[in-house]
Amino acid sequence: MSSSRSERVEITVLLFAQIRLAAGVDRVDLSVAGPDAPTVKDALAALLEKHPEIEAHLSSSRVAVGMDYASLDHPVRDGDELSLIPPVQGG
Amino acid sequence: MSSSRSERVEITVLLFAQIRLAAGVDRVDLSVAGPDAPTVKDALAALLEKHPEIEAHLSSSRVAVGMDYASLDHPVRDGDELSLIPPVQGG
Amino acid sequence: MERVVVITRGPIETALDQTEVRADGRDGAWLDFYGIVRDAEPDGTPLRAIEYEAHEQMAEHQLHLILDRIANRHPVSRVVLVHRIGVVPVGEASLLVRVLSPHRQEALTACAEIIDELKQDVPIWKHPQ
Amino acid sequence: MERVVVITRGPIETALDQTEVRADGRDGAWLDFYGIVRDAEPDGTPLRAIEYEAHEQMAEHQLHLILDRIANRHPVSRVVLVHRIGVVPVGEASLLVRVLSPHRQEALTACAEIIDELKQDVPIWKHPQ
Repeated sequence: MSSSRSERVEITVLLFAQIRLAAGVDRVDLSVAGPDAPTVKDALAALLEKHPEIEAHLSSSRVAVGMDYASLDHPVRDGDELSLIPPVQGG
Repeated sequence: MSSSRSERVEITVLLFAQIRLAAGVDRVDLSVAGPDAPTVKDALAALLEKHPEIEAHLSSSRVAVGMDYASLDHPVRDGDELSLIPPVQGG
Repeated sequence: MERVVVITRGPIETALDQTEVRADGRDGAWLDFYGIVRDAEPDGTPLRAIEYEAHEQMAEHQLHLILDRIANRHPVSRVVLVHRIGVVPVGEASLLVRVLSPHRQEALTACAEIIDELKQDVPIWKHPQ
Repeated sequence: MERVVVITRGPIETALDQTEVRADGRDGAWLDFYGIVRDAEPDGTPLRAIEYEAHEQMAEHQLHLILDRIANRHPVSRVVLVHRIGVVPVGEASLLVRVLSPHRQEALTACAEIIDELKQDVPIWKHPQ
């Protein structure tokens, strides 16, 4: 374990629409660690641990890091603001 | 010739755009006879006889009888108003 | 399909002011297309205006035939079609096509088809100035 | 391509009044698309209004990304994009897409693509009321 590049970052996740309503909050502060440098995937795991009630929404949602959509392997850095984006309905 | 169903009709042809400018008039009264009941084709022949200067425009033009486009074999009847429609450019 | 067809010698806006069109509760799309006189011909020749000549009565009839076909093809609620004729200065509108429909796709498609067919069949001609 | 992107809690018309857009001499097409709140959901449930929730900052950013792509694909001169959020009553507009371009085809195509991509990527959600 001493060779692991694991690190711990503090991030915020913004929740919207049905996910916000299911969780009852619109933002969640998280401390995230990964086996390697932590990624969006690790952030979602930490979020689910704190808010298991949103699990059903995750498969249909995308994640943004800052203002851009990001993939599950996108790194998250200390202070990042993530957003969980369920299917959008603008127009 | 006594068995011919030839008849003679009085019609008006309205001219527009480049055809009107070439002919120098915007309407032509014509007396049209055909070998059979007279048709748009016979009307155009009578028009060309009176205004040979518009011949170059005929191949690209359509004819309307009243307010509807008509084919060359469409009958023309006494009192009909025809229009010679060069390529249109509305919009 | 409700429809208003106007051929006018004044500004399009003046004709529109006399045309009460309102969306009803099922209309989710309102599309206005204005055709505007450009300042040059395709070959670059500068323009001050275009004078539009029309066979007015036939043009109005042909516009109605186009809208008959549109009504058969697309679930559109309302169309307003205004074509200005006479001298139209550069920068002013010669054409308005307004389409109201439940959804956006049919409004956009109907608008495109109305203009395409107008340019095919409606006896109106341009004299560049 | 000039562009104006506005996310507003007031009527679209108020935002437009503050947005000076004029056709320049090369613009032959001016297209306004309004998306209007319908009086019922697709399943027939009557509506009084829709409340739009947004991730405002990200929505604005995503709208700009869409317009970046549009500018690369189509010769369009100007786009105005206004999305209203908060409570929008039935019959009022939640969206305006205004496109000015030299010719009609690119205005119609750009408008359709802007709306399609907006409905794909822009973080705005509906709460029927």
